Amino acid sequence: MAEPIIETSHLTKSFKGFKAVDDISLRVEAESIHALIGANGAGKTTCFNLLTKFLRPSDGTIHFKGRDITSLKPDRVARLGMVRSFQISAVFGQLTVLENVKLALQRHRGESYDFWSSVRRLDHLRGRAMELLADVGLTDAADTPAAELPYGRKRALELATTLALDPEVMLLDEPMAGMGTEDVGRIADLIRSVSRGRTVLMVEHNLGVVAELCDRITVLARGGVLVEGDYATVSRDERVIESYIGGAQHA
Amino acid sequence: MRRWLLVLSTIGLAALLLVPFMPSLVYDIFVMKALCFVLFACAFNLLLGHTGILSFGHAAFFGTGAYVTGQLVKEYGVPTDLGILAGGLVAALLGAVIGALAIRRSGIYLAMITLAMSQLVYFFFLQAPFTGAEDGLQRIPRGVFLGIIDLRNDTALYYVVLAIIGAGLWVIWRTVNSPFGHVLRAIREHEPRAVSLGYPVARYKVMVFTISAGLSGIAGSLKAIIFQLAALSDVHWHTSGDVILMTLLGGMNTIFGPAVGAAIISTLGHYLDPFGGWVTVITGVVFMTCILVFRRGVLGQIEQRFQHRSEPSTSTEVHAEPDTSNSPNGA
Amino acid sequence: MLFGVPLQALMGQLMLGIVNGSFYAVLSLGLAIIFGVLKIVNFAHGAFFMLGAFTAFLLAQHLGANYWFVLFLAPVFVALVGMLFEWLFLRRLYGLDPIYGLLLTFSLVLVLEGGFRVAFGSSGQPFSTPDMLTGTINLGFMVLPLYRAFVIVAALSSCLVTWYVIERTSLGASLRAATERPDLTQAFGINVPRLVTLTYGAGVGLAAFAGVLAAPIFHVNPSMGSSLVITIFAIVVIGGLGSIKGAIITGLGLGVVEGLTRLFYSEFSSTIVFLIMVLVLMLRPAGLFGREEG
Amino acid sequence: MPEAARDPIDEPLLAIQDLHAWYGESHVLHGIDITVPRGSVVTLLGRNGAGKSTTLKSIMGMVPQRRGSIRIQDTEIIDLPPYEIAPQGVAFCPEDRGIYATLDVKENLELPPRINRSGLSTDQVLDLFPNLRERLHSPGSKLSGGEQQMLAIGRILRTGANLLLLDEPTEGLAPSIVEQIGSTIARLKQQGYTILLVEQNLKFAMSVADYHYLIDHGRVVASYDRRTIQHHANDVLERLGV
Amino acid sequence: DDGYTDDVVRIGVLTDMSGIYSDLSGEAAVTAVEMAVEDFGGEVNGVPIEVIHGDHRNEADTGASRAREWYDSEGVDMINDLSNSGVALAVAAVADERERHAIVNSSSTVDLTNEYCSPYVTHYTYDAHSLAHGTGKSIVEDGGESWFFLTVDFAFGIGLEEQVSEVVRDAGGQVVGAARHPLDTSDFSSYALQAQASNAEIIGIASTGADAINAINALAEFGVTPDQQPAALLLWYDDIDSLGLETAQELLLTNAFYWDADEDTREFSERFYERTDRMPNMAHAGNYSSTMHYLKAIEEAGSDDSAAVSEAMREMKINDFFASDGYIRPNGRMVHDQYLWKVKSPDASEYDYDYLELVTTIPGEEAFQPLEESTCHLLDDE
Ligand SMILES: Nc1ncnc2c1ncn2[C@@H]1O[C@H](COP(=O)(O)OP(=O)(O)OP(=O)(O)O)[C@@H](O)[C@H]1O
Ligand SMILES: Nc1ncnc2c1ncn2[C@@H]1O[C@H](COP(=O)(O)OP(=O)(O)OP(=O)(O)O)[C@@H](O)[C@H]1O
Ligand SMILES: [Mg+2]
Ligand SMILES: [Mg+2]
Repeated sequence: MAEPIIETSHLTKSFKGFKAVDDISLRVEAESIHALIGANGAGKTTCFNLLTKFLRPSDGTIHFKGRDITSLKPDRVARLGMVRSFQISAVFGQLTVLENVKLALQRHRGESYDFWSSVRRLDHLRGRAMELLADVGLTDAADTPAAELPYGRKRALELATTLALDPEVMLLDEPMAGMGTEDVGRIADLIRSVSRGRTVLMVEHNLGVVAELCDRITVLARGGVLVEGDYATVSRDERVIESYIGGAQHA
Repeated sequence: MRRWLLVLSTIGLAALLLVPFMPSLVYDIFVMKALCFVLFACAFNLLLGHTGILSFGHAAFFGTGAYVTGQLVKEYGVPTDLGILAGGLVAALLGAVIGALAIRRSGIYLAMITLAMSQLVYFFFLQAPFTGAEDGLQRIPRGVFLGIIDLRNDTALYYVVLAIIGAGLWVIWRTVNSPFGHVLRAIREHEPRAVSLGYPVARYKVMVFTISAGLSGIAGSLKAIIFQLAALSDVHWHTSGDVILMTLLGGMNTIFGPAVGAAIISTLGHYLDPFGGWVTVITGVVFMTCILVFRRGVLGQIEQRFQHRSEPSTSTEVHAEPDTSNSPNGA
Repeated sequence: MLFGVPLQALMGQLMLGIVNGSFYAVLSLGLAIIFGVLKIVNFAHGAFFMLGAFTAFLLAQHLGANYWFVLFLAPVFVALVGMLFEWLFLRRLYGLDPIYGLLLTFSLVLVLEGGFRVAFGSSGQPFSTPDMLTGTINLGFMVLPLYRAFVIVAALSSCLVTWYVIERTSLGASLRAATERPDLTQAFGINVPRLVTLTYGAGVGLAAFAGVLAAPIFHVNPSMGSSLVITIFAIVVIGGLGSIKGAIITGLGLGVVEGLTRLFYSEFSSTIVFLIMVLVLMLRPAGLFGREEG
Repeated sequence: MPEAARDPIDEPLLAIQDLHAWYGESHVLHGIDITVPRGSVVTLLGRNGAGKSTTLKSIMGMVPQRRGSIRIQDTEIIDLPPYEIAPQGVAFCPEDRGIYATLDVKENLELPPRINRSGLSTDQVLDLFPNLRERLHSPGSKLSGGEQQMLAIGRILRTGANLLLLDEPTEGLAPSIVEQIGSTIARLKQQGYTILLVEQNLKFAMSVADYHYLIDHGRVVASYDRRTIQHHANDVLERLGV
Repeated sequence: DDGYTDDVVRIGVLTDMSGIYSDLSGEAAVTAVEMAVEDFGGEVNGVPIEVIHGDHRNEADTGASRAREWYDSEGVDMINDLSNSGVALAVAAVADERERHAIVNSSSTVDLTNEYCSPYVTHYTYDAHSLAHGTGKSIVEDGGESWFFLTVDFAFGIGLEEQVSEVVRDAGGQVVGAARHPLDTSDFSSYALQAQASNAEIIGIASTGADAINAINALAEFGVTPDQQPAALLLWYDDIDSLGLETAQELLLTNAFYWDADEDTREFSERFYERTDRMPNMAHAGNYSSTMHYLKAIEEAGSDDSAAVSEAMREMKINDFFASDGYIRPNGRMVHDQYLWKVKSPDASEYDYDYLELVTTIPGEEAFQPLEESTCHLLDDE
């Protein structure tokens, strides 16, 4: 088995005494697809916020590639190669779809502080950007302002933007939320194909998708880890059935 | 749309170039003053419109530019060109300092920090011995530009001012349409997403604060040279409020909308004299109407007309968290 | 002696600080409840303060109304004006960036102040202290005019009443509920838009009340409230946006601090509030009594 | 107790036709048709994000944009301002319970205005949920999840509404409390209340409801009564994504 | 007629039409100038006279810009009023550069006749020196020995405080302290207490408008007044209205004009009242008188040429209801008598606007800065 690329120990986050994340020790193995599931409010998003440093943990540590990142800034974590998406779609609405992707691509080049040079300087990024858009099926929308995309396609754009950074770890918060059935299939395929050589940690409510895609599943409940294992293990666990799936499964 | 804008701006530019030859139509000093505010408002909008930061203390930079240039040129005999440059630089430096403090907060808190800092700057200029308090720093010599152009000649001054303002606007246009400017837009559209893409947002904000303050300072410096005086009203918070109004009136989602707003407000002030004491009331009513009716600003509204002849409006308005108490019921 | 100032003088200045702070408390309380519910910086707060003083002046001068009657009627009248303004204009801006609300109320300042200047001139009007409240009381360390003592009592009672209504009555509970979650509160059948209108009315009514209180001691003139609003808003921010208690306590506290500054570095006395605000926001981002979010 | 309890069971108290709803540009409900007979308990089933909560929120006027028809006792309410919907006799208990953090328990309880005199008194509510009596003056934010849920349900019993919309009242609660809430619902039904319930827990839903609507992608994809759901339990589970 | 630009004599009244000084000058200032033109006959040497007006909004740049535009493209020959010293200085600079006339009637800065003097700028009604040497000097001479100042923290207030302090010291009095308050302070109670604690006999109030009124009110309210006497260094006739006689009684003020002083002032004031519904203050009277004098100078010079008019203005004496044997010095200072007034008690006031009684007349030569002290460069050649 591979080394853990993300490892947390006793990770805790409390909001005014309320523990949204409570003593979570999580190991995510490199080059795996790992799912976080759990009821609403279980602490999944909070967990993401902690890993990517958008929130400061109340307690516990986070290691990424063996390095302690507990006290880093969020943009630094992103530059180290751990990039997240958001539960509510996060695109740059007034930029075109293509510009959204180019914005991610340009970060790798040292030009982002140049306020004196023309954007045309970034034209060479177009090729790569169009490839990424093709991957998520957005080629035809390249010149549309992102705000005008339907919700599902925004999610796809967000994925393309994340991929543009070529991250080692992608944290996807409900990447298929708000998508139609057809899109769900395509995005699942995409996630599978891009996960080669990368690690994916995702939150997903749709257990069908989780069963199909994920190597490993962690079930959260009320801020803590309820069960962890592969789909077969998790789906048979009494507590999971009780609290998440609902007790009627075997009725 | 593009073509229309091009035609309009060509006409506008031609008109600006001809101003000194039409003294009976428009008065060049008035146009120069309006131009200073044009640059000031566009520089301010780098923050508000293009990065999504509301500064309520921009008069501090405008006034600092004016006082620094005035004092250097008047008391230390610094050449006018260097004086203007110095005004811009000192304002930029101040912008970097205030920006670095202010951007640690956001929204209304940020606005309040900038307001507070600008009040401290106001206090400094009120107390400083060289500013002449409410009498102002008077009789600043206009001097000679680049060693050859005698600025005491209004027409020469006009073209120098026009050139500098033009250059300033070009810098703004360039900044907005640069890789840097794209990152700013990203920050405005969705700051957490920009962070999650690995951009050190704070550094960008301080940089844009500095650029904006520097250009505002140059606008102030020019005003000091044109009128040969720097006054407390340049650093007063009313001026910070005015520049916000200009920007919103012209359209904060456009590059040159604030210029239109600045022109409108300057003109309004200039031509309402016949109404005597009623000017304040009339100005208030005009503002209210604009805010209620042209919420995108004049230029924003025009652009929208051209862009979406058939489609319904997309969300170019800035929306805060919706207050559902008054949201439309759909249907 | 303390810093070269006799203790007695210091006590006197503290007392005056409290008087001055009482005005701040009433004004910032009004501004704070408006901000809490409407999320709008009511830039016209100073103008409504002026309107209160002027209404009192007109009622007393031209209709010969009794002071106590005026103290009640002027704020009610101003509250109605405010509600009309909210109902006609301000509500069109809900859900937009708060800057539009700020600018709309700023425009209202121009209309009100300009209008009053045209109608009544820029120099002020005398407003005499009610007979019952002339005279002084000797506090030992100072002689306090009776009217100033009355200001403290009246201002603090109005703060207390407001605080009581908001924190202890069912109306206040609805208001707090509407502040916290307007959508859900409406779903319970509470008319939130009307509550918002009432809140605006109450907020500006408080400003007007302060104006009436101020009329006999400050000079009644159209610009009497013009630079007040930024100071008052700074107080609200220092106290913590959304905190009623914060607005009242900070208002009082700032009155005292300003008073002491007048003693030690008088020129700085109108600027010190901003220095304090910068310091507070750097150390406690949500203000002294504010709830920190996130 | 509501007079309406005596009326024939098949007369619809709530009728929704072709309901569409949007959040911004996201089209969430695509033509929902639901009928809730007077005196019955009806559940909405469906997996996460199917649009169940949105349906309830649309009834209450809490969704920014919607279209279609929603009738309560033959009154069209879709165009009413949100605060005039509750007085038609509806009360809503949201998914997140909607307890106000700045209000204490008593204030939370007494916040919703009474529609008529038939509601429970504060005392009766506290008798129903004795835990709350002890915490009467604690702020809403300090309650445990279970207590919050009790408060959220208790709160709407005071108003005298006879149509209750409950969004996942058992969500995140310990089994014992789930049972307690189940029996409360049963008792309310007996007393003549009409209940529209959103539920993910199928077992629980089957135990309390007369009718079930299965929602997927903002549409009603199936409906069952007490009997038919027994036969289709596995279908339903599949649809729920299990 | 070659002697007149545009064949018209155009006078611009540049004033505060909409701001805090709009009562002190404002629209009534325009009326005063118009009255002068009408009284003059509407034309001078057959050339029509025209009056226009503008609002400087108390912004020096707005004032300067308007002045330049008037001189450059609207053929304005003289600008009158100029309330607010920042505006006055800025416009004076423009006037000097453009070689056109400016007459300052309602601002006090002595810089106008010193560092920034010009042959084309006349400082007409009063200045900080006359205020200081009017009120200040008379009071010290009357035995008011120790002074405490409540000074607005602005160049105007500090300048006035310094001038009066000098007068006080020269006359053997002493200044025991000063408190400098920010502009637009509404609560003066703290300063009242400081003034009280100083035990000074005289409380010098070096501010104007709302600040001065609030200060006087606070002194009265805190019982400072009967024991210690306030001396308002720049109090306007209008301010008495705002204070009410009850509070204002016994106050001393130096004003160059009072409507009810004699037959001539009454005659003018009643005509003025009919048109404006208010009594004129010294600035309005100065507006009228200075316009008249300017027109007479044109008549005398036979042209509106600035230099010629300037010369005539400085040669001719001014004798009207406003001044007797007034004259303009080379540095632009109009020298005329100033008057120290005392506010009547409510009982002593017999009819509307009956507010003041004369205490002394301060001869112009004493009131204004001695010419040899002026740093005006125009004096160097002589
Ligand atoms: N900033 C915050 N302040 C207070 N409480 C918070 C905050 N953020 C999250 N919470 C609370 O923490 C808990 C966990 O929230 P989180 O967003 O992590 O849930 P989740 O598992 O992602 O749920 P969902 O499936 O609904 O997205 C919730 O009860 C939530 O209300
Ligand atoms: N405020 C909102 N803004 C945007 N989209 C929303 C909002 N609320 C819900 N949605 C979206 O609407 C869809 C339906 O949501 P809804 O809450 O009705 O689902 P649900 O069936 O109640 O699911 P759950 O079982 O998770 O409560 C989801 O895709 C969700 O992402
Ligand atoms: Mg989540
Ligand atoms: Mg739901």
